[in-house]
Amino acid sequence: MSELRELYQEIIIDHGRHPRNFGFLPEATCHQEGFNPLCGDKIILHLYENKDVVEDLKFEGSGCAISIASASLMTECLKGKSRNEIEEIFNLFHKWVTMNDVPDEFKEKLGKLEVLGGVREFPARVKCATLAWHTLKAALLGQNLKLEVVE
Amino acid sequence: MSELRELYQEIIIDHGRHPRNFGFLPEATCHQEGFNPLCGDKIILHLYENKDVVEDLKFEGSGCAISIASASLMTECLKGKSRNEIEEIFNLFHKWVTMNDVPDEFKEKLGKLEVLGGVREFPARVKCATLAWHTLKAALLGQNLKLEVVE
Amino acid sequence: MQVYKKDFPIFSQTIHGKPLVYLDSSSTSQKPSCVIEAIAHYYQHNYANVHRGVYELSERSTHLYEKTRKKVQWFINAAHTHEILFTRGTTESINLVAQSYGRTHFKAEDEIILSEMEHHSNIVPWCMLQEQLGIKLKIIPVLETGELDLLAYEKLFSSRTKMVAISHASNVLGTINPLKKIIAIAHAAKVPVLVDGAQAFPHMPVDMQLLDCDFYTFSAHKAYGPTGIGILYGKTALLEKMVPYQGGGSMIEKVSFKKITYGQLPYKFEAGTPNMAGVVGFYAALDYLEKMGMKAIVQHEQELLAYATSKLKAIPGVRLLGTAPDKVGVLSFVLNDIHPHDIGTILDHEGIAIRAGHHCAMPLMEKYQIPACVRLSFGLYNSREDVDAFVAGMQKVHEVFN
Amino acid sequence: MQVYKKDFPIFSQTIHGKPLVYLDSSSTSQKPSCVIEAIAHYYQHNYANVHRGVYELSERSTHLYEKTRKKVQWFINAAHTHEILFTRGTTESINLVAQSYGRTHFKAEDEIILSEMEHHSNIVPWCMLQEQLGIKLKIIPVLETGELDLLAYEKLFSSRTKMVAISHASNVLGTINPLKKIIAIAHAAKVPVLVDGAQAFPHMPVDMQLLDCDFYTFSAHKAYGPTGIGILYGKTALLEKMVPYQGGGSMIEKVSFKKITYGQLPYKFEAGTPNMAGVVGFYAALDYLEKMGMKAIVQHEQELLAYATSKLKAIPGVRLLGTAPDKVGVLSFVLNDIHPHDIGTILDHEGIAIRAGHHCAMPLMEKYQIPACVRLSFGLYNSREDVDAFVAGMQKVHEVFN
Ligand SMILES: Cc1ncc(COP(=O)(O)O)c(C=O)c1O
Ligand SMILES: Cc1ncc(COP(=O)(O)O)c(C=O)c1O
Repeated sequence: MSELRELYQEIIIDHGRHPRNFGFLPEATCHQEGFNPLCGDKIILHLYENKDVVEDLKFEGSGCAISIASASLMTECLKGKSRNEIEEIFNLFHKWVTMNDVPDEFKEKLGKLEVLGGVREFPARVKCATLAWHTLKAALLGQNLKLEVVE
Repeated sequence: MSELRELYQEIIIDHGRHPRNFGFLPEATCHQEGFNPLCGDKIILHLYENKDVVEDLKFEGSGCAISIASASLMTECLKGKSRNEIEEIFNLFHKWVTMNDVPDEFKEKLGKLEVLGGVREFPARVKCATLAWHTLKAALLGQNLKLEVVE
Repeated sequence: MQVYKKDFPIFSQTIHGKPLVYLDSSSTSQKPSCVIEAIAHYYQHNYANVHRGVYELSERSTHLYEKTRKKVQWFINAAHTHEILFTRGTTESINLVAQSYGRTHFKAEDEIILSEMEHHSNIVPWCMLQEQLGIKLKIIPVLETGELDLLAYEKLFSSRTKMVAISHASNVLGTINPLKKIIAIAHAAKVPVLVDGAQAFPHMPVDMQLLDCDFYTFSAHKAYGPTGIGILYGKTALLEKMVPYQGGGSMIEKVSFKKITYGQLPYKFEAGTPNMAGVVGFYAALDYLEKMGMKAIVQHEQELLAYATSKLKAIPGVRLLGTAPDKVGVLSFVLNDIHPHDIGTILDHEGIAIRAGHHCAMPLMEKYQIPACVRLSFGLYNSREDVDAFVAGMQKVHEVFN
Repeated sequence: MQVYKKDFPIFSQTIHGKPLVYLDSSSTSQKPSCVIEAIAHYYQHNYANVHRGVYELSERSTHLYEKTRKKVQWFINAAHTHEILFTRGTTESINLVAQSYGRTHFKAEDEIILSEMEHHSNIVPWCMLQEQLGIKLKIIPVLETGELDLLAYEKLFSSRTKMVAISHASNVLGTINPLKKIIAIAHAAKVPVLVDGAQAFPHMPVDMQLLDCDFYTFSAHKAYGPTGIGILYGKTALLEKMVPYQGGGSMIEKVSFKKITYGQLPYKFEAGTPNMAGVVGFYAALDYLEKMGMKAIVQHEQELLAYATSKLKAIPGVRLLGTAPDKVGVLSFVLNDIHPHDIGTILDHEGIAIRAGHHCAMPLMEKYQIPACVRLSFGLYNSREDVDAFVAGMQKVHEVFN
């Protein structure tokens, strides 16, 4: 049961049940929807950007514990970050959840987000962990289009 | 080579090369086309019927030695026969070329047509041997429609 | 019945160290050895293209291919072998009818009756006609129990109704629809009926003469047969009036650039080289079903369904979707605030394969106001032990989330 | 090269007491053991539905399925994996393009350029559009040698030309068409090109970047792979603008009765449960081709072609159809007044499988004013001994008919 415990860590179950930054953001400069048509998970991201800094972000949607916790942790962690910082974290995070043998320093840089590394052993769930992140990327690229994530 | 010799008896090769009653019949009361779309064999049957008796019949078309010989032998054998007689011969012939263990008396009744029994061992060629016959049947049933034979 | 499992090689493995418990047969069924061997044997000994060669291998191939058609005819009691068409699966069969029958028989404002419980395969092809031709869809609502609202159904008919397309059994609710009644009502209004039998075929006797539907379709891969093969049954009179769906080899009579004349049934609808190995393998599956006996299969699966239903109901927080009295072995549910995917992952870790998601039935999810649900579904190889393993797995779910 | 035969179990049998000499690979190819075993292994160990399950077997299945897509991409050097669509075969691929691209991009009086040497699969789908939309077909004539008349081709273009659909190699004449030139001419007129590669794929390197065609299609069953699987390659820009061909599961994003939004490439074009075992088996075939090496295969088949051509020409009364300098291993001929079917039957009796008929190319038969012809065609398992057996068989034909 250890891999499973690794995946469903307490903090994930907590964020999955009680997502932070959940809700609408009236002053948002961008709204982006992300959807996984294979499982129906859906995230709507609202973000308020000011001079390349994401000053606030919130999300709505429905999905499994992993995708909701990932969105919740992401919003917590990226609030107040600049585009450059976000890009770096995005890349770190993506490697962290998809690749084995990532250097230990990643862990430090990722902080709380580190708990999502458990999906590595569950390839079918990686797309849950990354849905919010791909949605964010689409938002920042200003595509503002319907985004489907099917890894 | 014996089955093959049984199939390609001299009389079949002869009729295949020099079909009897080949050509158009201006006074025909019925023209019927038969076609095998899988191999492209085609028979057009012209027949002159008078009071239920097929007084004359001719055919045109192209096909393998078996289908042409069968058409040729059929025209020879049925000329002057009544509908009832033709039906009997049709049924005998069909059994003769498709079934094993047909009684010996069939052979006598079929006369020259007997040589076509060799196709029995060549299921793929049965439709060649019966193309003219099915065309005839369609003609007599007065359907006068396009006929495809795919057994 | 436990002995069935031995016929299916997939069960000789463990998943995450646990014996495989496969509870996703509605999605696709596992294959008995005889099917796997029939495919291999065909390729090893009798393989060639069908309908076209004058040589021995091609004759054998053609014989095996057409023998399956006869067997299907016998199995579903169709009147003629030429009423049995080979397609890729249920999805293609329904698209074929929608396009080939629909495009010539429907016009703008015509109406098609579907139900709220249809699988996307029996929704999207009609929606595409909605866009292409401007037809309208009328939807039979589903009652809270998962049964169709037949009173509402009768009221959907109008002079513009041109087709009823309805599933024999629901892939989410399990409900077996009262087809005889549904078809009689449609026929009284002179409307033909297409039945999506994907969830019915290997789980109950299916008889075209008894049902009297106009089209019936199912997939071999859900019936212990190979992938890439489905059946479309159609009544001769309707099939003859339909234009071909795809053009190519073997479906033609004569071809020139100016004019094509099409071949006879069933070839008119089988363009190109067919999935011959799939057809040959399906014969073995039908043979297997015949040997096991439809009556025994139904009894076994119904017993399992009853057992699993009582067990599932006893789990706290479970909300069962679909409680019709007449069901196939399909059980869908949601559990408190725990998402179906999380349940799926935890059960998988116990070697238990169930499906989590919308099950290609989004309108039904909408109706029940849920984004997804968990589904377990039975094949003839399942046993009470599988249900017990599932119940134990649900206990793990509980542990992880509490 | 003789050793190849050992990889193909079908050759361990005799036909009518003679060793099997299979000379009908253009129609369909035999399968190496590795392909047959890959299919069996998949069903025995890794079988489940793709794209949908959260459980182990479904993940493995999805992995094997998508791995094949990548392998095909690599094999034909496509720019993206999502440009590789799985279909039932060449016939379905062409129908897909005709309907899905054609119906939205063509209108009455628009023109499509085909050639006189096309297989029915690349004629009938366009003829169906002729009837449905009122488009016109323009035909590139074939010269006496079996080559396309390229001068005539250039003159067929007009401002209404909307597509060129042309075979890479002819299934009757063997001619390899000068695609680079044909495509350049079409592209200069801003006309997209569909290539029917059914006879080319396993017999020569096929490179999408070099060819720069817009659509390319072939069948797995002609390339040592399973039945019921084909590939449609399409450039992203074109595929994205196309409407789905069939509707059903997995090709959608969201479904309600009012509105459907479709999924991304390639899933948009893969409705319903695919022929997963076919896809998995095709991987093994590609692997086998890779191991044998395309260069060695081409060399072997070209040597055989040269050998067989000289032998065939030496037979009195033989008229060879197709004498282009650049050919695949396909040889068609007629013999005096002896009908191809009779030749086929006699050769079969010697264990030799050749094809006799119109080869789904009636317009070409028309051109040569023959009702049918005999064709022999090579796979990598053929040898000089096979050709010798064929020549000896032709001697028997002579004996029977003289
Ligand atoms: C040139 C050509 N195109 C298309 C086809 C059709 O292929 P399939 O029957 O696999 O769809 C063939 C095969 O006979 C062919 O030779
Ligand atoms: C009720 C129903 N209809 C249609 C289908 C589609 O079948 P296939 O994917 O084999 O085409 C399914 C299978 O998921 C189904 O359950």
